[in-house]
Amino acid sequence: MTVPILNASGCLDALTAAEVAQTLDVFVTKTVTPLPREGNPPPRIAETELGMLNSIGLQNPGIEAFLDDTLPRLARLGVPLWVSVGGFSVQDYAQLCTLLSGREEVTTIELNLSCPNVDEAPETAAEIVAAAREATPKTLYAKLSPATWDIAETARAVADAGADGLSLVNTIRGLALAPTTLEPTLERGAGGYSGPALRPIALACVYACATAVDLPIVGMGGVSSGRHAVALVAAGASAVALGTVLFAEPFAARRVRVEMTEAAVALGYPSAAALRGKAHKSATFANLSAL
Amino acid sequence: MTVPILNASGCLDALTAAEVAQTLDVFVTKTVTPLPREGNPPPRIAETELGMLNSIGLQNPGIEAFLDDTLPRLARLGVPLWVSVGGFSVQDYAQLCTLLSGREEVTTIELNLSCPNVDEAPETAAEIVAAAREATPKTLYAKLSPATWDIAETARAVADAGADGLSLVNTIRGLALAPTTLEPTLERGAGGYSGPALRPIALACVYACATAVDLPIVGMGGVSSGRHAVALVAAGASAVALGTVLFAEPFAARRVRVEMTEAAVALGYPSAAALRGKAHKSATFANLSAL
Amino acid sequence: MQANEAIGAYTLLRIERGGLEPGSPGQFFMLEAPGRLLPRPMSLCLAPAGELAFLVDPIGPGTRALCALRSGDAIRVFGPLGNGFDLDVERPLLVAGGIGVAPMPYLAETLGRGSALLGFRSPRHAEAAVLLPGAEVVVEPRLVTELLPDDPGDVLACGPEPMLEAVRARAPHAQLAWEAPMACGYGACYGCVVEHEGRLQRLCVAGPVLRGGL
Amino acid sequence: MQANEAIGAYTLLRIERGGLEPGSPGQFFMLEAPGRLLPRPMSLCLAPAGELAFLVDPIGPGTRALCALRSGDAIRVFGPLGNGFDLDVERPLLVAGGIGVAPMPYLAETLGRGSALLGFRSPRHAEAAVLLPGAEVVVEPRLVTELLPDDPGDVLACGPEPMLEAVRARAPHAQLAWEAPMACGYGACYGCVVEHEGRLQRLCVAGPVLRGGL
Ligand SMILES: Cc1cc2nc3c(=O)[nH]c(=O)nc-3n(C[C@H](O)[C@H](O)[C@H](O)COP(=O)(O)OP(=O)(O)OC[C@H]3O[C@@H](n4cnc5c(N)ncnc54)[C@H](O)[C@@H]3O)c2cc1C
Ligand SMILES: Cc1cc2nc3c(=O)[nH]c(=O)nc-3n(C[C@H](O)[C@H](O)[C@H](O)COP(=O)(O)OP(=O)(O)OC[C@H]3O[C@@H](n4cnc5c(N)ncnc54)[C@H](O)[C@@H]3O)c2cc1C
Ligand SMILES: Cc1cc2nc3c(=O)[nH]c(=O)nc-3n(C[C@H](O)[C@H](O)[C@H](O)COP(=O)(O)O)c2cc1C
Ligand SMILES: Cc1cc2nc3c(=O)[nH]c(=O)nc-3n(C[C@H](O)[C@H](O)[C@H](O)COP(=O)(O)O)c2cc1C
Ligand code: FES
Ligand code: FES
Repeated sequence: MTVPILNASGCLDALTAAEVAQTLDVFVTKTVTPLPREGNPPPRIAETELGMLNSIGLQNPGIEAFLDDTLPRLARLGVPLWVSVGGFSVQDYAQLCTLLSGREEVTTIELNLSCPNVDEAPETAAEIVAAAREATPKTLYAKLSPATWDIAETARAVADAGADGLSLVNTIRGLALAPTTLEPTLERGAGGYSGPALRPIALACVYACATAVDLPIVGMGGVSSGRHAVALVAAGASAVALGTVLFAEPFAARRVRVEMTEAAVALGYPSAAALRGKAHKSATFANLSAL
Repeated sequence: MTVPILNASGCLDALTAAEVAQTLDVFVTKTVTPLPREGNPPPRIAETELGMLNSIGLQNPGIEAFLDDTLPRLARLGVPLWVSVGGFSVQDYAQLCTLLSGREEVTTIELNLSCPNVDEAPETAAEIVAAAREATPKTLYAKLSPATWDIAETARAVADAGADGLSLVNTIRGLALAPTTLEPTLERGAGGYSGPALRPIALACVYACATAVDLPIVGMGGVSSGRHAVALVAAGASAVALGTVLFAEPFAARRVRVEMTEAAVALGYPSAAALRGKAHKSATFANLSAL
Repeated sequence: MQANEAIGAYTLLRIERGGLEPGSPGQFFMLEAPGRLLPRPMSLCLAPAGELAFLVDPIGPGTRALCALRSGDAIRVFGPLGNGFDLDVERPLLVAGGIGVAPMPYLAETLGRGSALLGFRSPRHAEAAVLLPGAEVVVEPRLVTELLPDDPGDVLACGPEPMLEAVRARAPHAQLAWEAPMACGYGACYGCVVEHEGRLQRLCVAGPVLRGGL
Repeated sequence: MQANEAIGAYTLLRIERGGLEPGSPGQFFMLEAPGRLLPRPMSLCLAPAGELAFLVDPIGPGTRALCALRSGDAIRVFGPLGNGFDLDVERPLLVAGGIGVAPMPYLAETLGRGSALLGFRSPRHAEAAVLLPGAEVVVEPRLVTELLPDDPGDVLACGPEPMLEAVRARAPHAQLAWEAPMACGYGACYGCVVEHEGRLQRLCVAGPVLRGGL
């Protein structure tokens, strides 16, 4: 049993970096929406002292071009594929799931319920998951935002609505100002804050959700070493995803995979998977679902 | 016109550090609750790589002892006093506000609507503010959490309910594990994450709320230099509060005050107050309320 | 890191090549900037045997950290990336403004011919012209575009946006090397988009050298 | 920073006194740990003219950063803080385990009399006994509490919690210097609470020296 390493959605394009994608156990696409999107105007990335901000705004070719053109090319990579989908209403999500259902190249659909850079669907996360559940028999992961008072409550609601797993966490809204002009460094103002600063927040979310629901969790947020990955696994994740670190180090997955095992062995466990949930005192934490 | 510097609630006890309190323009008490509280079991503070976690859990003597014993002693410091109050129901907040109304030592009541370390009142922030508004004629600041999808919405709701100002932001939930045991570093598990990592999150909240409502804002979250303070002011704050930095540098307010003016002058403004709101493009941002 | 050498206001960063290919002129590398989260894009300036050399203008925290590197320090380098200049040209004319001079030495060397026009904002910056012997050099207030002949031939240019716009006005078919903030340099982040041919495209994948421009 | 000097497994950090008072034995200072957000509490070990000296056990990132300081480096120091030992005692006996030796040299010097018992976990740690000439020293597996006489007199002790508990069992009126994680050291954060006299109290304000203990 191993701890799979994925990329975080939106942090890798396998078509411009096939070799990088092939270092992963699963490739997750950037979020696809029903219609093509150009995204937000640039500048839409900026470094901060302890993380980065982005306001990409889900630039993507739309589901039609994705199914016709992108997906067949992704399938040739030989890496299991997860497709991240996003929309602006329950209908959008249901439609996307229906269209993806017939495509055997796709193993899992990740519902992006948490992009801080676009308008949100008016429905709750649970309503969207329920509609997606109706629309597809495929494995469904719900990707949640850390920007919520009680993420465990949302986790329970999406579990009840039929989610098969959780992806935790998306970015949280942040802002930086240029030191000389005092204008926001991103054209759009605020953006999604990712990277090292997010790590304790992500860890708290994984820890809380692992207690609340019995679903597999992909943990992410600031992971750049095996020790970070192991912490997420100990908090309850069964897989980890790499986001921002891939920009600085495209082949980081190879290093993190080795370091994760080394860290586990140094702590007296046979593998990283063996320490899953160990941050929890409760003994009821033995029966954990795998990815 | 200057930009007042406050301490962040819970980050200074003026009775054990009168000289430190006297470097501030306003002293804000630790949150007081109706009944005495011992707080959470230790350890309840831990450093992380980019911030700190606390799970104090509102340790305080309760409103009765506070009014009889603490408040008269605080009044002798000669620093304007804000009292932070917290509770577990609308009634708690209303009662606290009623009891404080008669005390002329108190200039402002800060409603702590956002402590991540205790159970939350079941009512919404707006309901609590409305009840507090009924209970007291004193100036009411609502202290909000960054752990919310749309803080501008909450800001509008509390403004409509009668808040006179906003304190932004409280800590956000975070977790760290001890490297060798993989156990949470805090006895309680998760805690409130504060310090440098919080800065872009706080800035985004201030920026969003300044656009949404016409209320004075006390900005806080990771401020440790004049440049950080100036950024909050440019985003829309009319005052700034120092929290975590006071642990490392008790007299930081003196330095930050000087640096704030220096930074403003270097940017071509006569004072820090003069650059309030300058991060906003909109011209409608001219009429800003002062503290 | 082999060595850091000041050239006027800029710094020439010489790095051991290791297993990296130099790529073609106009391509770039992502260089780890010590202490920063994200790497910084740098055009290859020179490719001496066993080395890659970059010319860096210290304008912010990342470039300053690169200029502060010392011999023996190790940094992560990734590349070559993007699309360089099309070298199949008849009458090449190299035009650069400021740090836009960076890709020109390697470009001139690879082409083996062609003349060059360089513009700088100060005499100290203009010292970088030593990297391109024989180039015609102007310093502000004179602008490099003033040197463009009426029939400029095949222009290959790099420099700040206003300069590139001015070049394009005079030479509509010029090959222009643009800049945009980049987090990854290899198509992963969608951060570096520019409007090109009527839509937002990733400069690191579609460029940085574009014909016709933004 | 004046100098850093290894004493067995520990490091003696000597700092220019500047305007700071040394305070009384058992009081502590908050020392900036370079690169860390929060300062670290350290008992004053020695107070040579114009200096403050601290004995540091490098057990984690903050203490390691302190031990890595070099002569000329500047750090922020705040104190003296807390309540030290009550020096109005008849027959003082100093008892320390491990890094608990830190406050003892200054305490012994101030008292001007009394004997001392020290326990360490290894001969290398025991080298710190040079700071307290004449002390009786044991190394694990022997424990310092084994050296306690039947009528120990006025015990003033510092060391790990189990040691302090054992001392208290033998000498219920001992003055014990406890430890807790501290963010501020001056009552601001409420992070350092211990249960004392039946309620959670801030150790930095109520202690670190307590009579009777936790
Ligand atoms: C494909 C490509 C190739 C490049 N090649 C080189 C090269 O060979 N040599 C080199 O020195 N630089 C080159 N650059 C530019 C270089 O990458 C940036 O200057 C660098 O990333 C800035 O990082 P920083 O942290 O120093 O400053 P930042 O903090 O990123 O920027 C500091 C300030 O300067 C502004 N700024 C950013 N870029 C520029 C710029 N180019 N000119 C003026 N102001 C700017 C920012 O808006 C900000 O206000 C290249 C860029 C691209 C996209
Ligand atoms: C009033 C007071 C006075 C002190 N005086 C001294 C002194 O003179 N000299 C000195 O070296 N230390 C002293 N300490 C202890 C010192 O403050 C801590 O060791 C230090 O804060 C640890 O910081 P760190 O970053 O190195 O390790 P951390 O990361 O804080 O801790 C590393 C690991 O060690 C554990 N740990 C923490 N403290 C201790 C400890 N004391 N013993 C064993 N394990 C621990 C932690 O739980 C963690 O697992 C004093 C503490 C207090 C409260
Ligand atoms: C540039 C960028 C683009 C992103 N795009 C998406 C996206 O399209 N869909 C999505 O679900 N998350 C997106 N994310 C969020 C990441 O998948 C991930 O949740 C987040 O960055 C936290 O992980 P990290 O700190 O390792 O980057 C994006 C993040 C970044 C930095
Ligand atoms: C140890 C500690 C205790 C706190 N206690 C309170 C409190 O009682 N009431 C409150 O409203 N906020 C409390 N806070 C939050 C701070 O007031 C402030 O909102 C937060 O720490 C962000 O600012 P900073 O990053 O400058 O610390 C506490 C923060 C810390 C670190
Ligand atoms: S820099 Fe990341 S896509 Fe171009
Ligand atoms: S260390 Fe902050 S209150 Fe004691």
